Amino acid sequence: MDQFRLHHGMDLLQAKPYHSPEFINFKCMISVSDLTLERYFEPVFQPVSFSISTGDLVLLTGDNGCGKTTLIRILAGVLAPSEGRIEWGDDGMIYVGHMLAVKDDLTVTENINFMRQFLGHSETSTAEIVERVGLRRVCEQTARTLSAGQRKRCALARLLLTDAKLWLLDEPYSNLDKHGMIMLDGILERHLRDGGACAMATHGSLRPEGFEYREIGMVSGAAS
Amino acid sequence: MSHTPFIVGSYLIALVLLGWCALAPVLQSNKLKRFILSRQLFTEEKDASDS
Amino acid sequence: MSHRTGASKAFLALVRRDLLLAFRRRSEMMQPLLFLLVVVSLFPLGVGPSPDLLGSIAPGVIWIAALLATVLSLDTLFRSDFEDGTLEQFAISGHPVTVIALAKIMVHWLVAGLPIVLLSPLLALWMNLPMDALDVLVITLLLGTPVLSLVGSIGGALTVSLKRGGQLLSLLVFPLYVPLLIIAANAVSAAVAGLPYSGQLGLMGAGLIAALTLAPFATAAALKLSLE
Amino acid sequence: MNRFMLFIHKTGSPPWFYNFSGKLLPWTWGVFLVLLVAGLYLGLVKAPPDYLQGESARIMYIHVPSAYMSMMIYALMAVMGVIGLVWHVRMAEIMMISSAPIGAIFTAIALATGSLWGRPTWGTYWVWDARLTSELVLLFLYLGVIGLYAAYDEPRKAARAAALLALVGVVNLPIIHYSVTWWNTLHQPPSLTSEGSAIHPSMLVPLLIMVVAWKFFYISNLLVRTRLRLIEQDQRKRWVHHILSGADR
Repeated sequence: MDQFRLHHGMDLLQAKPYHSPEFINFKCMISVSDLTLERYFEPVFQPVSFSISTGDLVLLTGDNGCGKTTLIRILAGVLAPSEGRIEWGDDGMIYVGHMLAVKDDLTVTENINFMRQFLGHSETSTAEIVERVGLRRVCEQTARTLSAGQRKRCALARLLLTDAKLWLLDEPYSNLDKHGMIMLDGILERHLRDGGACAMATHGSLRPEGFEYREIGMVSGAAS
Repeated sequence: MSHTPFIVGSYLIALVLLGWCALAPVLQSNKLKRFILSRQLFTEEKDASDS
Repeated sequence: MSHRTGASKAFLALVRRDLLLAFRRRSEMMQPLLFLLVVVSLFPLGVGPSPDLLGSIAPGVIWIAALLATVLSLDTLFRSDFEDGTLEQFAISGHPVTVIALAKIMVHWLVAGLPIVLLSPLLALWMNLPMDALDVLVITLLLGTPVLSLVGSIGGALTVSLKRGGQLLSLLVFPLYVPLLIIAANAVSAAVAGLPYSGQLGLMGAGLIAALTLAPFATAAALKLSLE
Repeated sequence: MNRFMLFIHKTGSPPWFYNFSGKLLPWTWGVFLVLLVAGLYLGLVKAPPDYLQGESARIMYIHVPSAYMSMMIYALMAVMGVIGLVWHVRMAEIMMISSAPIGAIFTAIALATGSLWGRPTWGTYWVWDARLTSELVLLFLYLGVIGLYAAYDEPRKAARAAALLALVGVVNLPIIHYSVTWWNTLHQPPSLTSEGSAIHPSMLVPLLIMVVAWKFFYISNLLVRTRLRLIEQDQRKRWVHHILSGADR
């Protein structure tokens, strides 16, 4: 299990902006130092320190039970860490986790329309978003009748709804078919190019293709 | 109607409840300590036999 | 947090969505009301149909039935949103969780509290409550059912992450309902006896305002806790 | 950090608290026993029977302190809960949840002795008297807090949920008490055993002694239960092994 390779200091030197020539405001969106969480008085994962800035794609890797999902939920602000410090930038965050937040009784369009009014505003119309995530054929069906992959796409549609700069994704590629993965690569690539950043928890082979990314290996707490 | 049974009864109930309230944690902590010590010895023997 | 719309727009969007969800599951929405009718109709079977006996216990019975019906529907207040992750999205959305809690409570009152008020004339008829006291009964229910939802939502939020939170919820919430039940039932029986009841109604109004201002904060704290 | 703050900071560390309370316990139990014997002797033997109710008033020396303790412990529980909720002080959380069963037991004693006291004076074991009814509601409040703590499996989260419920409960406690008292005056003439009547000093002294004795019982039992939870929660930590292998108290 490779310990995380980049120390806080080195990380700033290495973080070269994404391949687009220059960024107006290269700023740090989230910075984390010696972060850990105790559950049943045992650390869930070894303390981690890193920071995510404009254009970064950070992969949180590690085998099951090493606290990837817990860390992502801490970054999203749902969980409070037991030790360590975390600072958020002022631009927004959006989180897509295992629980997809898609209501079974609403149709795809209703789900997206509700999230639009609730989370933020975006110029792209709902029809266009539905088209981008490839749910046009089923957009009037209630979410209960959708497959797992389609429900994941409906949840990922949330990413296009707001101009939040930091994406927190927990194993986004799971349940997606080939086209789904290509679609996700596309919107991720466009997001990073527009000065966004993304922290992604992933395990095994389901990773973004052809992206520069920094990897943070997570070690479960009990391994100490 | 003499009141003594009620007086004795209420003091008895108070005694029993307070006694149980005081005793329960002591018994439980002894049981817990024995369990921790036994597990501790078990792990020590295992480490000794492993190394 | 994320660039977001105003809290009031989110409040209205949430209320509209929840009302839509409630009407999509009308059968589930009807259950507490049927339960109310069943509970009240059991009393004449239990204590005998003599009109004056029923009339004397009518205020208490109707109010206790309203209490039980509200508690029955409290468990589903946050549970469906908790289980499919929408509650998590609300907490991250940057909108104050109190606003979200208030929206859920308002929808719960519209769906579960208001119908109790609308059904109360039928209940009064069954329990042979004198008709001149009906208006006081409706007023007390109008003032009281929001408090049932507000205070009950604290218990609902505390037990939302528990698998079998339902039974525990009633144990948590009933002691908190004791003052409301005492004052409301007494107001109606005072009206039946022709005594002045304005004091009791004043107290209930004060209780409603207190619950409206304090309960959402406790519910928000409980929701944030349950999400961890 | 001045000495006082240092002391407060040290109470936070489990091993220090375990040893400190260990040294304290014999003293608190000792004082409790001395006060108990003194109170019982004065109350049961020396004090004259009540002119109105005769001998049965002697139950007062158990009923009144227990009722007082049940209210005081709930208020203390809410205070510890706030400290635990706001500053995440683990020790406050543990002491809060450890005092809940003690409070529930005092409430049960108050209810039992109250109903036994009622039999000779009112002729029935249970009368919906204002005090007994609010004690009963208080018992449900306690059971709610204990039940909620038991329902959560992660101890820190359970303590904070129970603290929140205790806080909501303590806000409602006076409202419940006054509404029950007001309700009682509507339906019944004021009961005989109202404490308002001036108590003869020879009966007041044992009463006060018993109240202080119950306080020391609460403190000692709270320390015992807190130490138990500390060991239970930190059983994998080194300081527990060190203490247990050292086989002291």
